Amino acid sequence: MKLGPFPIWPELAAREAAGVDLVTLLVLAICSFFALGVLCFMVFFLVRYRQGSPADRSDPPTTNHKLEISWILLPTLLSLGIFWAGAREYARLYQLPETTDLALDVVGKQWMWIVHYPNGFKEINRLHVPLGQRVSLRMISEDVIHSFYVPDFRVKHDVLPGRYTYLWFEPTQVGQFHLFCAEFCGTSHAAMGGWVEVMKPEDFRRWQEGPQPGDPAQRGKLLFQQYGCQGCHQQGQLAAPRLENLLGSPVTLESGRTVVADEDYIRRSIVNPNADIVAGFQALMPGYEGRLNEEQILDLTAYVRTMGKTP
Amino acid sequence: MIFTYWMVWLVLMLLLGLTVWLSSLSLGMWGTLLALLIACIKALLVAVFYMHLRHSSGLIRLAAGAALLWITFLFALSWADFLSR
Amino acid sequence: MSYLTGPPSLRAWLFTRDHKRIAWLYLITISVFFAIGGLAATLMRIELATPAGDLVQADIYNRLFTLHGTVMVWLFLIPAIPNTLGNFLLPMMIGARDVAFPRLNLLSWYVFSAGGLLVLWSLLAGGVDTGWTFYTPYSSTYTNSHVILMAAGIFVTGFSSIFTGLNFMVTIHKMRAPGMTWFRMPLFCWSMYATSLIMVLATPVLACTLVLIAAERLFGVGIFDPALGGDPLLFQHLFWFYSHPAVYIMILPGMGVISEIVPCFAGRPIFGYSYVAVCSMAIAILGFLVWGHHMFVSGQSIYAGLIFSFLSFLVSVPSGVKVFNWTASLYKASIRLETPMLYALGFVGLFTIGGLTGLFLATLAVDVHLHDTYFVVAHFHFIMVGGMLMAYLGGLHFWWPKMTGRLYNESLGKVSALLIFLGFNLTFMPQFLLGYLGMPRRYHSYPPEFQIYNVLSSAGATFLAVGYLLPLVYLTWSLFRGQRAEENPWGAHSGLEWATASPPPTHNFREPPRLEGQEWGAAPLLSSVRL
Amino acid sequence: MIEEQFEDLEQQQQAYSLGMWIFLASELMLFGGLFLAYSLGRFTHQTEFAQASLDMKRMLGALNTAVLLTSSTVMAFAVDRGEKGNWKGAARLLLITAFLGLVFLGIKGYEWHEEFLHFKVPGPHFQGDAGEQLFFFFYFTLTGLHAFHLSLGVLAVLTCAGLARYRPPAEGSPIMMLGLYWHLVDLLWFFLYPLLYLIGTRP
Repeated sequence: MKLGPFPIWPELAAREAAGVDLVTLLVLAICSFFALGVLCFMVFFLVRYRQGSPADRSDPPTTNHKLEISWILLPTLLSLGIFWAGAREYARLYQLPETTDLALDVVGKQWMWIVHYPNGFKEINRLHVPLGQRVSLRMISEDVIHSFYVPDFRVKHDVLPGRYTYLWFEPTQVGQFHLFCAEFCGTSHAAMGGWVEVMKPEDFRRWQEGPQPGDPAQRGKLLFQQYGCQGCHQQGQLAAPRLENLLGSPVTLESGRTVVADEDYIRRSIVNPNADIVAGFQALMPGYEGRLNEEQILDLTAYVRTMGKTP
Repeated sequence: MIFTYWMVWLVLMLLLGLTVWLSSLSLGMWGTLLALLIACIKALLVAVFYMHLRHSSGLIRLAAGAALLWITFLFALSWADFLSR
Repeated sequence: MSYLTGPPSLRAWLFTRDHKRIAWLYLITISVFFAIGGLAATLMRIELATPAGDLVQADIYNRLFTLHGTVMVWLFLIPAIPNTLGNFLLPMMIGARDVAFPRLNLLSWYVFSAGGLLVLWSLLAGGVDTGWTFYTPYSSTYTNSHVILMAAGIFVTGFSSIFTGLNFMVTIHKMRAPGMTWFRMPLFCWSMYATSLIMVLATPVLACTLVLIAAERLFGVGIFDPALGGDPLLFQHLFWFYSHPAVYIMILPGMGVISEIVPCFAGRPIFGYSYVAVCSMAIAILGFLVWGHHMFVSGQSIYAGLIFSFLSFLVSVPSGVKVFNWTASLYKASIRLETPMLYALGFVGLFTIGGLTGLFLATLAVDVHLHDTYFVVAHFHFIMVGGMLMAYLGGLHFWWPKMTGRLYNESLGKVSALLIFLGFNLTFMPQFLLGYLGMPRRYHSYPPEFQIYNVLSSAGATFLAVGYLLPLVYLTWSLFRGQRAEENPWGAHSGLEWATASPPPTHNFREPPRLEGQEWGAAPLLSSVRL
Repeated sequence: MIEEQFEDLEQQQQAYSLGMWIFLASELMLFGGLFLAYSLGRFTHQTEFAQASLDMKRMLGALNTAVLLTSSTVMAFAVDRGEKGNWKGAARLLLITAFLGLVFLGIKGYEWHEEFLHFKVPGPHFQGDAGEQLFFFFYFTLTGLHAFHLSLGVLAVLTCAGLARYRPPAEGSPIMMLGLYWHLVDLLWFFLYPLLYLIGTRP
């Protein structure tokens, strides 16, 4: 919701969101009552009893047990009411329902989210989910604590190393919604985010059943993202050589040799990267021998060929 | 005074012997609890007799008890989490 | 012969055992740290004026907010009121010549400074990028910044806290003047006692937590890192067992200051004295039972979450009672809006908002959404800056004539109080909205739809910065050129400190004070003092 | 001798005694945090802790407990003498106390040396699995922290004994403070001993 240039309320894009907002509004109402009450009394007293005003000041009371007891009891009772409302909603948010329509596995690592679908699809920093269906997440971290947070769904849960945590939601609005990492996790914490894309169920089915993209370069791009290659091979990153316009250009190696980066060089650099270290870089990249099949390497090479060329 | 101190010493030594003997039995978790219970009794004896808690003011007793109460806070609420995850 | 006109050499100051001089040593030290922490905040606010991370890189930004948090929490907020105003006033308020252990008091300052230097060293060595919370396993295994050095600094600083707390507790128990019963003590002393209790019982747990982090980093022992067989939530339990009560170390002294300023400028005794006094103790004790509300989304068990949420609501009540009593103290009053009173009223308003927004975070379901967002940042800045810092400045202005024997420029004082109040609101109000919209904290770049509030916030921070610089200028000026202050320049009617000269003599009173007559609350205290 | 901030001797003594007790409470919290970490570690690695504890020299530990609690008893007598104004006697007993403390530290040092030779010090050269390493970490930290306190105690006792011979302290209050501290160190060991030495049962 926006008011002029000011956004004032996040989208209500999941079924739980309304419940949470309702509790928020309840707390807001109670808090406003007290805040405004204190403010009104303060302003009233400040005006009426300012120094030199003609108000009656005889015998100012210094203690009143009835008053004290009542302003101890009233807030206590009200806050217990809030506690109860919040606790009920919390139990609903954090207890997985008996059945869910889509169960995803989420792995957090510095600094990306990897999402596994039941049908074997894998996505990075993006979740495709169907509208109006219950989605459950089983989450774990590979390194430090992260926190899976979708503000428009009002859901958040820390993602711990060494132990699964769970979260569920039921999207009620088609569109793209921010996914954030909410627990500080290191240098690129702010970049560890992405989108949750809510699709109509039929669109989701099409997306899920449809073939993986037919273009080899497209498939290669997906692999590139899945394996986190862009973590190092990306603009602004200093850890690994740039890949833009690489194919066909000469490369100086650490050994002083110069080779032309042909397709065989690309393949060699994927399966056994330490064989040809580029001058000025360190042997950081793991070898992918046995982890990628030849088809996938072909797809990756096709993608590398397109890099740096405007489509 | 001399008698009391030596008696306390004797009881402490006997309790030490008891602890060592108990540890040679296979009591599992109960063994640990018993050992801790005995340690508590020993600590209490030292505090009451050697540290003069017996003759101390209420304030001093409060200070001595406070830390125990606060350690209880720490353990009770932390374990409330560890045990119910 | 005042305490200031004693031996003026540097040696005499550095080896002084006079609580009033030690207060000055602390005042100067924490002002330096405040400036360092404030500088870091300024850089962060400039960076956040635009969505992209353009002024500094992510790594630098992470080091900035860690520096800001660490320095402000441990090197400014925690010692701010207890070690400056508390040190200066507490013995005087209870009619004592000094604290119970003056040498320990001085040692506390040396230890504090040594810890502070270690923290600065870690900054110069390249800084730390874990946030002031040092969450594991990031801090213990993954980061390659100077965690151990900074942890060592905080560890050392902790001893100064313990020494001060111990000293104050013994002082209050054993050093009160004849007739100074517990319920005759100024409310500031009650709040100091409650604060000291937390310092003594919570700080050691922080010390052992820091040792455990260092051990995991140095030896690879699996205490917190699951990859080594540890439990990361154990760290959070230990850390917040200290750090939540530490929040009350920061705010309770502020409440004490306000409880002195309000009745003075209202020209009447405080309303509900005994309730305010007892609430300080209630906050100190209940405050130890609520640390788990920092962990509602951390993977803590749901049942533990329920317990901690319930207890968190209970601890909010005594704070509320205090606010009600301060407000009621304005009834049938004769209110003068001098600078300290402006700060005090600002405190009451901002603390009310800060406290009430805490209820949102104590509410389990709402906290799931708000945890680790800017809402939390806004909430605790309302308490720490809107509450504690306002109280500190208010107290500094209130007791400045007593500490220095000089009066500051009243109109400049009022201007800067208003500037700070407005700047503060402009800085932190928008952050509540940012938080509910979902902007996570500790982000050095953010989606463009959040920019408008960030711009407002950065603009407010500018006013705030000017507001903090002004008092530095006119208070320093007043040291040399200010008008001489008399014994009781504000016409205060409570607190023995007003019954001695400004600035006070070395042993505070020419003759030990003696109190007679009715208990507090019924009659203004000063009328019962026999000097 | 009354320090200038106090009105009379009684106030001074009460202040010191209360201060000492608050300090001891603070010390207990320090160990309390470590005990919490220990308890969770032991809960998660029960068998490893039991296994690792079998490497401890049980009888040396028992002997050390006996030495320490005897030293505490002697200290209690020393405090008693001090309060009665018998400085010479108090100083003699303090020397015995310090001697027993040193015996404890000697035995402890021998144990540490043995464990060091058997690669039981946590770190890259540790021999054993993660749980055992955790146990030995707690063992070295807790006994190390304890020994550190004890060493400070020995130093303070020796200083006090030396001073008491030449310049009688006021009404025995320093000896009393020292006694409280010494007893606390003793009392902590009562817990460390079963928690570190007596976990597993020998076959």
